[in-house]
Amino acid sequence: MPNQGDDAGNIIYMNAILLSAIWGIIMMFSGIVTSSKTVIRNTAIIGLALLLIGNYADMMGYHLAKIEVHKMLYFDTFGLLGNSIAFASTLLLVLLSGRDMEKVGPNLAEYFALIFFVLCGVSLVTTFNSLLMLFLGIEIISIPLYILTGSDKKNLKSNEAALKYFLLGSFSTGLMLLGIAFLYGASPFGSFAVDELWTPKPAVSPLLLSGILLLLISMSFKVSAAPFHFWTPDVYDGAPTVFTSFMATIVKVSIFIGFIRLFDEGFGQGAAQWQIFVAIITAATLFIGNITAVFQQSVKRMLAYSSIAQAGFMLLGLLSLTGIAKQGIILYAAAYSLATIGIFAILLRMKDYTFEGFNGLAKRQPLLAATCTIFLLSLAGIPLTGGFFAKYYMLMSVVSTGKYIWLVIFAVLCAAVSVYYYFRVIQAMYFKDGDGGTEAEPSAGFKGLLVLLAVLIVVLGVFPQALLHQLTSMIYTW
Amino acid sequence: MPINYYIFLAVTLFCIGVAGVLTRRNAIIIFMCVELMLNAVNLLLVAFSKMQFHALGATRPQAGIDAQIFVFFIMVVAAAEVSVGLAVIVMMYRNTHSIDVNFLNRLKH
Amino acid sequence: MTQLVWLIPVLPLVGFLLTGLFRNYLSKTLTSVIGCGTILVAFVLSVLIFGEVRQEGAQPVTVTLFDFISVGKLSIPFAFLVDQLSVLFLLIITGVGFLIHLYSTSYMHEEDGPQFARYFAYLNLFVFSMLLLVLGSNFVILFIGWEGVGLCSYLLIGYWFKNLDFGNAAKKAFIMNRIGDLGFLIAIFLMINKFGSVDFSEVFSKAPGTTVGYLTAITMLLFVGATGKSAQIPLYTWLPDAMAGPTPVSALIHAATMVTAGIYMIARSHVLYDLTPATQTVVAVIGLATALLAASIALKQNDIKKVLAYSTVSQLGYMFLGLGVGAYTGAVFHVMTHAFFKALLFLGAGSVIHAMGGEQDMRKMGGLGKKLKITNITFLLGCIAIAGIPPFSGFFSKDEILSAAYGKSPVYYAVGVFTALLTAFYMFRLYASTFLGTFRGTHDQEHHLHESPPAMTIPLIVLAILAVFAGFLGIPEVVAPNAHILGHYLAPVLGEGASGPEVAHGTEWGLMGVSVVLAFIGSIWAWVRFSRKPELGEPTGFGKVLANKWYVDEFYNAIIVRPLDMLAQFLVFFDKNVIDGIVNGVGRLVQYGSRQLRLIQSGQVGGYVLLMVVGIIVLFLVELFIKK
Amino acid sequence: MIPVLLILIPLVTGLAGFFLKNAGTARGWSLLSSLVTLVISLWGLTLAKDSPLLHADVAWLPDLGSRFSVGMDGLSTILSLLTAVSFPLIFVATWRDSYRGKSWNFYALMLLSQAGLMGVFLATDALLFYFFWELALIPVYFLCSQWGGERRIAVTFKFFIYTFVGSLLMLVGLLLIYSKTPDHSFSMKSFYAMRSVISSKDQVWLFWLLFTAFAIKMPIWPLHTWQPDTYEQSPNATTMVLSAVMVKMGLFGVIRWLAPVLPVGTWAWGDTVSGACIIGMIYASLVAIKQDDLKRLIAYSSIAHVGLMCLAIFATTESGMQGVMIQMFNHGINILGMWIVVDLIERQTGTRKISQLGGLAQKAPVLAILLVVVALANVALPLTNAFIGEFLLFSGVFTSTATQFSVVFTVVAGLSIILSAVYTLNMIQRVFYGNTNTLTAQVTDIKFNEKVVLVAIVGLILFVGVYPKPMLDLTKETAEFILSKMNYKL
Repeated sequence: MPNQGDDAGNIIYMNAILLSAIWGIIMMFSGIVTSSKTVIRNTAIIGLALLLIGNYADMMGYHLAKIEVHKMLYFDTFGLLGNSIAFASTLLLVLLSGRDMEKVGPNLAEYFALIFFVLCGVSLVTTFNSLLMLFLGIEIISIPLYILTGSDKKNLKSNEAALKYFLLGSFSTGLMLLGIAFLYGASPFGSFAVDELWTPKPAVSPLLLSGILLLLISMSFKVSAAPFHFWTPDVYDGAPTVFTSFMATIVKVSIFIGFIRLFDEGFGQGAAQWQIFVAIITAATLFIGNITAVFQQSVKRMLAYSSIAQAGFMLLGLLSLTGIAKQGIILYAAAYSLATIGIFAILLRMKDYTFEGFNGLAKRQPLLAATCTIFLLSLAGIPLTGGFFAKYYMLMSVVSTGKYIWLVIFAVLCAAVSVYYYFRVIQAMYFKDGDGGTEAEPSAGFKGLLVLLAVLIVVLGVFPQALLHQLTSMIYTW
Repeated sequence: MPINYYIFLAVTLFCIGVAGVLTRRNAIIIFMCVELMLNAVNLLLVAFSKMQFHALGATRPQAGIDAQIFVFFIMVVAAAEVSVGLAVIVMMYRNTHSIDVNFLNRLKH
Repeated sequence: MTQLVWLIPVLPLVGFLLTGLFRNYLSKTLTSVIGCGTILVAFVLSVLIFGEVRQEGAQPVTVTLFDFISVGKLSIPFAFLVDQLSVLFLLIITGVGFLIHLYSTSYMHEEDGPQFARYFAYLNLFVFSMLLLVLGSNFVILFIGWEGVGLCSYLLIGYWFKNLDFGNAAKKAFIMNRIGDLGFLIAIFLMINKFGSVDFSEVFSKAPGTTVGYLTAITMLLFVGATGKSAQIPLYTWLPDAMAGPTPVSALIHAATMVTAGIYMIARSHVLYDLTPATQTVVAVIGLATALLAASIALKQNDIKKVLAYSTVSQLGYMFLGLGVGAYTGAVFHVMTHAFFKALLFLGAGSVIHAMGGEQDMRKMGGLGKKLKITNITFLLGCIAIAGIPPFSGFFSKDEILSAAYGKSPVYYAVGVFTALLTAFYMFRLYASTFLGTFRGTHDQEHHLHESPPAMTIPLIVLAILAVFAGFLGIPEVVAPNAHILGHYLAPVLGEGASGPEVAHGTEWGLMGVSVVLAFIGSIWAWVRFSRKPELGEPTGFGKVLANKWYVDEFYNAIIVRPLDMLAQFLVFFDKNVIDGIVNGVGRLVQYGSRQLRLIQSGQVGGYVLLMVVGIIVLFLVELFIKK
Repeated sequence: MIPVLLILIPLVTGLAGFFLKNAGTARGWSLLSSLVTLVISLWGLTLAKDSPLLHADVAWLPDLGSRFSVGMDGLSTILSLLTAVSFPLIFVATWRDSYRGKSWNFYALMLLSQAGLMGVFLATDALLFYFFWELALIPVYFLCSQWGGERRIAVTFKFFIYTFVGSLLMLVGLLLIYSKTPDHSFSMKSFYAMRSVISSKDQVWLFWLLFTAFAIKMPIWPLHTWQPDTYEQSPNATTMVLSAVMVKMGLFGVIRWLAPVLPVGTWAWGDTVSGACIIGMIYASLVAIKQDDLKRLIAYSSIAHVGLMCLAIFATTESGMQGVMIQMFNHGINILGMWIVVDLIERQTGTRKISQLGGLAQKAPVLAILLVVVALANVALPLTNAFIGEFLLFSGVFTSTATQFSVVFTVVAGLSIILSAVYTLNMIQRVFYGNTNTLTAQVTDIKFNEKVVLVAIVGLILFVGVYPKPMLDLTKETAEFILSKMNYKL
């Protein structure tokens, strides 16, 4: 159990939750007050900045309000760091691709409002301490996402994606609830508190185990782990690209943080009981994600599959649940989000999303190509990029447990496969001649941000502990 | 009446829901089946809440309360989902004049 | 003085560098001066050192230049060994070498400046390597020279590189030498493994304590090396082809010096061979067989140089016979005399070819004796010497070997003496059809005939003198007691018993008689027969087999070259299709899997839910099984 | 200090090189940079073995037990020297080559790859080693696929993925070893202490995780098929880097990070690997005989030579080990010479097909002579550097006690000496001898810069061949040290 122990119950670090909820409402009304997209976008940016600051203030110990939550929520650096990564990524996303949201449809304000609500859910999921909160968080994330997915109303693909996402999503919610119910039934203290779920009894009741399994399944669904990933390619493909980027990065990684929380604090002691299932799911995810991505023709869809593959790698962290694994997840979240956001931002500039669309980009837009290359290298896990250390931590965490070496080897082989589809983009950009199609010349600010992203990734790739420093200090005290 | 009966009942209901989702093609009916699943869970939770109260009530008078609270939350969330879901379905219907999920196959492979 | 021995190899090296690097700037005269001068000085030095080592009780001196290779316990210095044996070879190499350089200055005069310089550069380089070979104080330095001379022979055979056949001949020579060298190399490793050293003195001192089997392996492998370098069965076929090189080269490398390296090496390591009778037998038999085979082939050759080449192979066979029966002195003696008369013969042939304007086919010659007087006489002397007619040098050396062979086994003697008959026969066939009879060449060739310039004739004369009188260095015991100067001289190195098994005096007289008689018969028969009607037509029957060299080349082609070629061809295919095919196959497999796997992404919600439920069920089943 | 410079100079100058935007400047810039590197590494040679300047150790990833620690012992010195020597030679030799598009990027990437190579050879920390191992690969990938032949993209991609698979497995191997280290450190010291910690059973399978990567890099039969294609398709300058320096990474890896760390595993698989090496030697030599493309021919010959070196490593004898160390240098120099000649020929005649060439010796006598020397070094003729190397290698294999097949190995491997003579002489003859044809008629002899390079190379060849003492002294200690760690009798 975390060491802030007692006061964690009473003094509550919920700036982020409050701010995001409030700002969501503000954004909704901003649509009525003004019609200037710039104003709206800037309001959102300010909101995100505030969110980031507020969350940081939490970590520093300054709080807007002190509210008693009866251990329903629990705030530790792990979760808060997760928050700040999510918020920072969102900020970058909006800064990079804010203008592209305008293209999706008329109701810009509502999009931002929904994004803020999602962030509210995110901050619940990263800091929940009760299954109730987990459930609410997940739902608060999911429901707005259904809408965002379908936000391109005239586009049939968008509609289809929304409907699929909605049906499958609610289905998985059902599974999750059943699991929660089982756990509650099995709980010796009759509570939903995560840290009171596990029974120290020698014989694990089937009720408990099925509960765990159902939760595992539904969470796997949310992080699009095979064989519960089917919604992912279609939804990511159909949704407006901006929101795909949002879903693929912020939402996914924060749910992952919740995932880890749940299984570490809830069932950590009984890991031996369920690790095998995680191993199976991991292997399946790595395999399906990587192999299927190879043959894709559209970069956007390829990225969807690649996000599945990356989830497979993150699951390795869930498998081992060591301190290293937690650092790794944080690092992975950062590296993966940064890279993916960058790529999507560049993808948004493209006229067609096929690999051919990238042909000869290096000649037309050297800077875009160069940064895109760095992002891809990071995703592929080449040294000197954050992606390498992200994968490194994951592998390390499993290796250090000494079990599931076969899975590690399988994982690296899959990583080798992943090089295949990531480098197809690089080849297209550098070694193939384009049809001379020209993209709109990106603004200086856009370029600057891309460079910033690239630099961040490289920094993570050389000094990963710059980010993890404060985390490591406490992870080991657990 | 032992708790297992309730569990069986709930699970059966739940499975019926799942079966419905599996077999039906009409989006709305599928969604109703999902609702059935949720309600099965509600039932189970209520049953468990009583169970826990009998088990621990002596020491903790409010034992089992939170399960019932949970049920309310589930209902609320379900309502929210309904609103959004129906909206999505309607939008779909506007564009395709059909709510048969088997026509949803523009996105594949 | 002995300490300055390093100058002897260094001088030719300097010559090589000068003529090689500045070949575009040096005039031909200057090149000749450098080329010959360095060798001459080296010769003088050798003579001086000879003066020191020939005194009674002169100890072998080791001159260490620097530490070459030292790894772990193994230490190989770059050192020279000066003793009677090496100095004798110094004299032969530098002496004969100088004469041939001199000869070349005029023989190669048609070449333009740079090519001329290149020729002398190679020649000097060869002398350098050869000196290294004989001076080395351990097997590695010996090996360095060993491969060095191989290289030079490669370069000189292919000297006229525009002609691809010459190139092929050069390549053949190098590769066949390489085969032998591999044996040599492995022998060296065996020594390192056992003695932890490759130094002559150390190896020889430790040898007696070693098992015979191990020593046999070493000696056999050394002999394999020798067969390559000294053109013995089975690796002799390169030498006749090597005649593609300029004639002086054939004289120097492929008659006088390089090909005798094998004999030097075995004589040098006679200690080992004395300990391994099995190897000795092999050496003797191989030598004998080679002598006979080569002599038989020589009978039917029409190319003047080819005849000499095969006779060289045959004579080398004699030397190995000598080594095999323990007559080390005799072998070395024969090396020396052979160096003289065979160089003489080659240079004479060169003079003939020169006169004939490059023509080498004896059938187009004849009656040259009238025009080329000096060449004629010297060549005749050479023939007599090689035929083994007393008191010419060839007689003494060959006879020493033969008598020793008899001591070992009369069969050896019989075959040997028969070969001697053949030798006399084909040599005089050569002489007769070249210098006697009437001219058979074209008219303008006849018009063009002339005696060679002094630069070429002087060496002929000098060599002729040597060929005639060198024999008196080794007068047999029976003729005059203790008159074997060479034997005494070499005794410190080769030991007293180095003249092979003793034979009763009476028998020895008899043996001599037989060989002399046979030599005369062969010579006169050939003289009479071919001076009147030389054979011009195509040979038939058995003669055809001989003319085609027993089809040995064809045989090698069939059993080694072609199979290897086919194997290589197959491996290329294998590499491309099987090994690389597997690698690419993995890639294709992934792509194929991808193409199939993405089909489960059917786009149907129902399908998705079904698959998810299946997944769930599977997981629950796993749980059940885990329970058990 | 010095090692850091050796890595930083190419790295920084390389990164700067991207912004030069001018071919000429970039060329000069890269040459300058590489010369500075060379000077520094020579300076390093002059220092005493225990000089503090030869080591550097900075905190890098404390929680991961990895430090930025680099150092120069005999092995690293000789290989960093090879790297430092090769690059200026390459730049000078290919001075006249022109590269399409943004050619300054070409030079920048070359420098980056040099930085990576330096890092690989100098790192004394396993994670750092892996880091540079990958870094050396990336620039080469771009070099080849950007400026290579017509099949470049596919071929280079294959090469990249092939090697990447290997290095990922190596990463897992390193991680496993690291996780067993008591002090949780990647440092060479703690890795070398593992030989007694890791059980023999584990060593036996751990061996392959690491060795696969090295074997692919060397390459060892049957993992070699990427090499001929890549050499053939890469731009000449890159091919030089690949074959002169990069293949040494594999051998280096085995000597530095495999054999001393997992001696039992190394010993247990010694015969298997040696067998593969020997098959590879004969196989590659035979295939080389049949090649018509000069680059492919040299590629296969390189496979044969590397096979011999690998063989000697597993012989675990002193002469073998020292032989490998100096032969790595020699082979680098010699093959560099070969490539330079090929580059010349290709630039002048526009073809690499042996069948289309001929008679060059008449047109370019100087080139012919220099090539012959290099080629003779390639067949390990005495008084050339390769003879020293191969002599030591063979005697090392022959006297090996690690295997009972030492004699067989030596003899069979020895056949490759003969075969190498065959294909080398074939090549010389068909390219340089004979008469000129339309292609080779207007060939001119080599220019000043090429002459300088080739003379330098020939000089090195002969110097090392005649007086190898300095090299041997340099590698002696390290070889003994490694062998002491490789003592498999725990």
